Amino acid sequence: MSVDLALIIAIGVLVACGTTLVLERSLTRILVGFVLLGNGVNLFFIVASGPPGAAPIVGASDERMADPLPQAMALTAIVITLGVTAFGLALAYRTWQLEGHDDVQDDVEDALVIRRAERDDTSASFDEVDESLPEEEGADLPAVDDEVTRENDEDHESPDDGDPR
Amino acid sequence: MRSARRSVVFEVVTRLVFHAVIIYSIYIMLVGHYEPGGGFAGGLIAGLALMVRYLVGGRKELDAAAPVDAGLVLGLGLAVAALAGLLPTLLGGGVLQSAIIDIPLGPLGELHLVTSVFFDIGVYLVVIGLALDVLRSLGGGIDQHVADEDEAVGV
Amino acid sequence: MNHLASQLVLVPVILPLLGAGLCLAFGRSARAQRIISIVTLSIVVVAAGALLWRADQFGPQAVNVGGWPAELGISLVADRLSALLLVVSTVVTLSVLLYSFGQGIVEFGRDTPLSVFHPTFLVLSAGVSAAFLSADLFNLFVGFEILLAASYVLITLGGTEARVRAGTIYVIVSLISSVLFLISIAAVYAATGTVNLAALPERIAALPEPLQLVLQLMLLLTFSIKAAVFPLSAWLPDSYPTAPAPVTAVFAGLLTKVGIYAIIRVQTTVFPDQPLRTLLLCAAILTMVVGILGAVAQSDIKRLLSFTLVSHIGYMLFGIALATEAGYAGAIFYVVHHITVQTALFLVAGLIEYRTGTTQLDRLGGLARAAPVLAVLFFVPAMNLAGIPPFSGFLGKLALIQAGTESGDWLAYSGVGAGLAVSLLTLYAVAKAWNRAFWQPRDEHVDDDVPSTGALHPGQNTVTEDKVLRLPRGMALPTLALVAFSVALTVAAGPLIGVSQRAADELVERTPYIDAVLGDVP
Amino acid sequence: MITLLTAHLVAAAGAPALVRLLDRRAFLVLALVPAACFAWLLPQVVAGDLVTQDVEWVPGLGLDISLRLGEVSGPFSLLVTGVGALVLFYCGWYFKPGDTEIWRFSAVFTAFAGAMLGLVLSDNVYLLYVFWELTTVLSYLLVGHNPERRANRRAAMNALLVTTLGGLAMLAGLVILHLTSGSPLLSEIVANPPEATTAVQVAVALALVGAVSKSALVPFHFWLPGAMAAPTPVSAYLHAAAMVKAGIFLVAVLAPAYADLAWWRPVLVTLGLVTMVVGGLRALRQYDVKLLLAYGTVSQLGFLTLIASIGTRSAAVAGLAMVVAHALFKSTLFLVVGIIDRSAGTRDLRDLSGLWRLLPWPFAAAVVAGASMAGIPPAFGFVAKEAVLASIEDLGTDTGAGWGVVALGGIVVGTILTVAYTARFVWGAFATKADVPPCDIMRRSPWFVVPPVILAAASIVAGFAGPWFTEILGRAGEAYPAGAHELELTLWHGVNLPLLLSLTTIVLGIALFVARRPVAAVQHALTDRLPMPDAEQSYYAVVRGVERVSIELTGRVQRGSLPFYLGTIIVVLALVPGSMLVRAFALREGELRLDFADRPAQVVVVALVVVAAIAAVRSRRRLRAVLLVGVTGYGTAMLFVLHGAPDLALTQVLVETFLLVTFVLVLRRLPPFFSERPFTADRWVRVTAGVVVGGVVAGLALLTAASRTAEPIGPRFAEPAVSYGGGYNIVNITLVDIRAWDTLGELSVLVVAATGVASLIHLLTDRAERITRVPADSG
Repeated sequence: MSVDLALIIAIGVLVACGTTLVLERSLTRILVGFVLLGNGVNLFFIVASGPPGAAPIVGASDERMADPLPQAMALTAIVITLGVTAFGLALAYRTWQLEGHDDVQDDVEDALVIRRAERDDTSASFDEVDESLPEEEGADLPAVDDEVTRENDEDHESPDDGDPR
Repeated sequence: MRSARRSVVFEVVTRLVFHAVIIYSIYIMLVGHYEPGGGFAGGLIAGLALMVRYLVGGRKELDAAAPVDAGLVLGLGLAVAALAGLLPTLLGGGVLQSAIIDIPLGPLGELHLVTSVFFDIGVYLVVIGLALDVLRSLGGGIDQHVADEDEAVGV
Repeated sequence: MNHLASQLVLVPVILPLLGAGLCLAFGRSARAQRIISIVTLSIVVVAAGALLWRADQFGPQAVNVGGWPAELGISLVADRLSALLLVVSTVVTLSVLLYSFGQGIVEFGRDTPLSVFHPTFLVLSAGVSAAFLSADLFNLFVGFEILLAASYVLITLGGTEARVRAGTIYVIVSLISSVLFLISIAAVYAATGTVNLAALPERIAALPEPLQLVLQLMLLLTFSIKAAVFPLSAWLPDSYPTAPAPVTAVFAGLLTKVGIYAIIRVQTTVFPDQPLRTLLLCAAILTMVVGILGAVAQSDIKRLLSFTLVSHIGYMLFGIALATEAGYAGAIFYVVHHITVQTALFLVAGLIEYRTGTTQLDRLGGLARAAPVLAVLFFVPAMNLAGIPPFSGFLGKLALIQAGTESGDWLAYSGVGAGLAVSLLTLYAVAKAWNRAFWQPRDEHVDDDVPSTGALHPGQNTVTEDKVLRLPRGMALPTLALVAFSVALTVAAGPLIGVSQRAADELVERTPYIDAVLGDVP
Repeated sequence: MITLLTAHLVAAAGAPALVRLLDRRAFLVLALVPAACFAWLLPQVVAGDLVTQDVEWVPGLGLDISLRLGEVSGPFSLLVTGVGALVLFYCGWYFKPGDTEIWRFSAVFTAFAGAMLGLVLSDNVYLLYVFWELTTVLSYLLVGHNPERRANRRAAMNALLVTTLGGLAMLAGLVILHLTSGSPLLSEIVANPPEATTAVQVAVALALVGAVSKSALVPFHFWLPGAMAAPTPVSAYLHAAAMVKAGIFLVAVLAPAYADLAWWRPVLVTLGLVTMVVGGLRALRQYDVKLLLAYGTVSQLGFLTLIASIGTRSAAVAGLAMVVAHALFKSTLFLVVGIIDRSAGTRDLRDLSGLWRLLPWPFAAAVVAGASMAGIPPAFGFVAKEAVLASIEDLGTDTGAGWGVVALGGIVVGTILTVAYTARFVWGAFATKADVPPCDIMRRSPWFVVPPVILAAASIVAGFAGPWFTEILGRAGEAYPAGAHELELTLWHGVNLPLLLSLTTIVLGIALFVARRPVAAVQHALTDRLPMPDAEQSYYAVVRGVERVSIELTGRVQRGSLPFYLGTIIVVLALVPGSMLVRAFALREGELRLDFADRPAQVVVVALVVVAAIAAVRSRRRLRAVLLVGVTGYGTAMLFVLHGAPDLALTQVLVETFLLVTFVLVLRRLPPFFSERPFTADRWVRVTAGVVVGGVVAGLALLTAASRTAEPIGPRFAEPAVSYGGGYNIVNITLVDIRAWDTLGELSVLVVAATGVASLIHLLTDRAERITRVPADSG
């Protein structure tokens, strides 16, 4: 079927502008972008409905009617967009209320991991290997290490068995 | 909205027009089966009417226009729509199945009733509920926050 | 009676919606809301069970909404796959609801408007069910929107700074994925003139091959964002952990699985030739590996669990990517297992948080001695998640490994290898958490220059010495029930794998589903 | 047999309650479970009955409960239950009364015993794996019994990771074996082994990785000494009868089918020998007598694996005999160490002195068990070792393999070390040392000593019961071709090579012990000069490497930034469907039929929309941006009208107005301008991304709309909308009837969104907080 180039251009521009705005930090801007995207998508549905025609009302006109299904779908999409945009605005307001601006912030926990990566560190829950390993004869072991050796035994009931000698 | 900025004339006019608009919105809802309109359009018109009332007169005016809880309207709307779907099932039809009933009204002709209109009523209610909720929150709620802050700063 | 039985398919969607409406209308009475929610979800669980039985016995159960013939109107179809997922998801939802009551005494009474939670939660449940039952792309979109809208509200419940921040990321990413979904649907309708899943295969096949691929890729992209497939997964671990425990639990259990379900459904029904096998396998392997390495890097239990969630999405995708009957069966079983165990783990994390005030590993310690019940509740599902036999996680892994080995090409073998390695790393990650939170004494000095998040929010999360000694029964019992349910999956694994395999049969065969959608159901 | 396993499970489940009731004496009750199993198994194993049992579990995966009491599993199951019963009995005195941790320990330990029994009885490969991993996890809990110590936690983690790693490799191998042979039953796989294709060889190799890691062979040996962080009864059981024997069991089971693979013997014999020597050398350097024994176990495991892998009839029998001997003497020795620890309060041999006089019965038991370990007659260890030497001597004639000499030489070296560390153990634990004051000891109940004495007595009795063992263990050899000699387990073979070798090792071993100071000096000097690759250090390096990789990778992909995540989506969109779209355009046949400017009104509206959209992007004022978006919305509505969609247009206008007001309601509180941040350098990146996405979507619209061939279903709505839906406005009929299900969903979205808005604004708790932060803002 033939395609209406004007509509295609409108779709392209609306989606492009919407995307550009959505990539911003300010939540209201993102929402503005989202509305633009929504308009672009609705036009896509119009393109999908084929060539223009009369309003799909039976008996209103003798011309060929436009395809009603994409219209119904677009209508549903419009209303859903309305609902979520309203919610998004509430979110923007709340962000402003909490932080004094409406910019979307970066995640703090991720920032911690990134800092660890920059410091060539391991995760916080990783135990670095320490010296509390079973020691072997032959090394000149000071008495302190001797105690470390005994760290390995299971006898937790008598913590004061440090130096029986 | 500070009271000083209210325009009394505008307020009176909106009050007068308000009811007409609401009736028109119901008409739009009911006419949906035949002409452009339906529950969404009707509900949105009613919602916009409420918006105008709020913009003109603030929270109090809104409460006067719709002295109901938004949650109740929303909940009822959803419940009506869901029941409109469920009832036909219990009556032996399919879910959300509609029936066409022609009720003879004697000399007035007959009422051509399509049961899906009940579903449309649910839609209408939900949209109004949404408008109310948005106005109460983003409108009245924020007004309240502003008032609180003024108070706090004033102290 | 038979008429009503045939309408069973509707119950999991319409009943919660009705319940949500009533909850809102009677928002003043917390008690009424509770009763409505419990009754509704309990009926739904029973209905889902009956549906599974019927779908397994008599084939896919279909209803044409409003009595409109198939291609014009909307059909709801529950085949074995849908019904199985319905059963698991509703059981999980019900448990989480009960858990939230238990927590409600503590948290919701103070922090969050209770009248929001119940209706939203019910709508979420309806949305999940609606997505599982849709036989139509646009209807699937609506199902997604229902559950997403509900999830937006739930994830920002209480409106604290952390939740708003995390919720914003979640909301915006989801909005974009919804836009992409709409674009895909418009494109599909533009090219084929229908959105009915059963009518699509034929019409798609008539299109030029590159265009088919474009459409398939668009849909896959959309679903992959929702299912958190690498590289589209990074939003998940940032957003889930901050929500209240029951919310995180139900999100982790269900939401990504709906994405997985959509991938399975669309791949098997609409695009039965698998030209994207290589791409999907690579994505699956990457998701597994990157996800689990993320988990290893974390120092907070909830975040750690969120990363394992991403990683294990890779397992499911692996089964799907293999595109064999065994692969689908493995993926289906894994979905069932994972919904249960991941939810259970998040509930346990909630218990830990309740007990100690934090889920930061470096602030926890000594819980094995201090709270032995909690230790058992954590250990069993944690080992299950790591695929330690005899738990269901092992069985799911085994099914996938067998499927991969049967496929027998090098990419499938790599997938098997990655799956095994990821299993080990999962074990490592949860064992680290166990070591820290349950074994290591709390006062053991930790020498660490990088501050924890706890330090970023002074005053928050401070651990008071054994603030509460007993776990509230209302929270512990539902958790216990869910853990028991996950163990029951092991015991009943024989029949369950059987159903999964029959479900996979049905998917590969395709005709039962398509006939059910298009057939003239009264 | 399933009853036996269930009994263990039930006992484990009931153990905590039992402990609450009886305190530590609960172990005596628990010991009855393995004891009863032993009693049930003994007659059947002696009679050589083949008992099998099958219960369906997950047939879809080939995982069923198939148990088989056969030639190899028989002796193993007796060891598991017999030693298990005695160790549990011993626990009844080992722990202190009122110990608050034993409720957990008792449950885990009983379950561990049950898992071990299940492992040796499993015939199904997956069931084997199930029990295999169960022992791993349970041993993790046992090793971490006292988790307050960092080293203990690490030991537990090492045991868990290393054995699970091996286990997973094994699982992969077992899956391949199952799928290639078509049967999940070990007995059938071994009876009809699948042809040794590459896949099968890889499978066998993978399975062996599992065995090697579980049995703590080089390079995985380091986890075992650490595992002695567990309470002594666990060590006794784990080192003697359970867990580590699992690997040897697996090797013994697979050997009949695969011992003739070209790499099997070289690899396993080498690993066994290296392990034997490394373990022996390390054992010689320990002060802690428990650690000494632990390294001794490593050494012995190398020995056992070696002999189990040989795969000749005589070696199989000798190997089993050695397993039995090892179980008896090693459990005795560990139990004795426990007694020493509990009586003297230390296990350091530099602190122990004169115990032989104070603890005569443990001393006697240790001497007997030590004799068995060192291969001194008449203990059973001697009998078994003679048999091993004889079977390896025969290796050349039985298989023609040239590995006999190497193995024999290695074993001799290993055995010399064994004799030396045995002597060190007995001397260290019991001798009166001149420079150490005699220990004070705490008297313990005589019952405490009973289990080791029974086990030591068994070592002696077994030494004289060679013929009987020959018969029972000999059945396992029947799977192999007969060798050069029929093997016989006996104390006296006459003077032959094995006897001479035995005598040599004993003499040299004692010499090594006597010269322990110079030997230690040499050892120390050598380890300093020759930097040996240290398996444990490599393992830690790997773990740390994983940590580092995970941090680096996560730091890269998990940026925590919303634009980054959206950017990722856009990149994927452009790369995957986008590139395919370009291809689709390139491969398109025929011409695109484009209508352009056929209706001037449309062109004007589109131009308006385009200008408004671009201006909205450029706007820095919030309100202006919103108004401009409103313009695009109204423009879109006009396009709807022009396209024949009045309903859509009506709704669009209303919604747009509604949204505008809503935006304004919120914007009145926000600053009038957007923050500066978006106008920095990466603005062009955003614009580029926008243009790319716009291009992809427009291209998609163009291509899909131009490619339609089938008739759309929408136009078919008209007739039924009137006849069945009862209305004329088809769009509305679609919304409330044909697709009312969608609309119902849409309603719930609205409802939820509305509640969400309310919940974010009308918060209950933050009022106070809000008020306090305002002055700071305004000031």
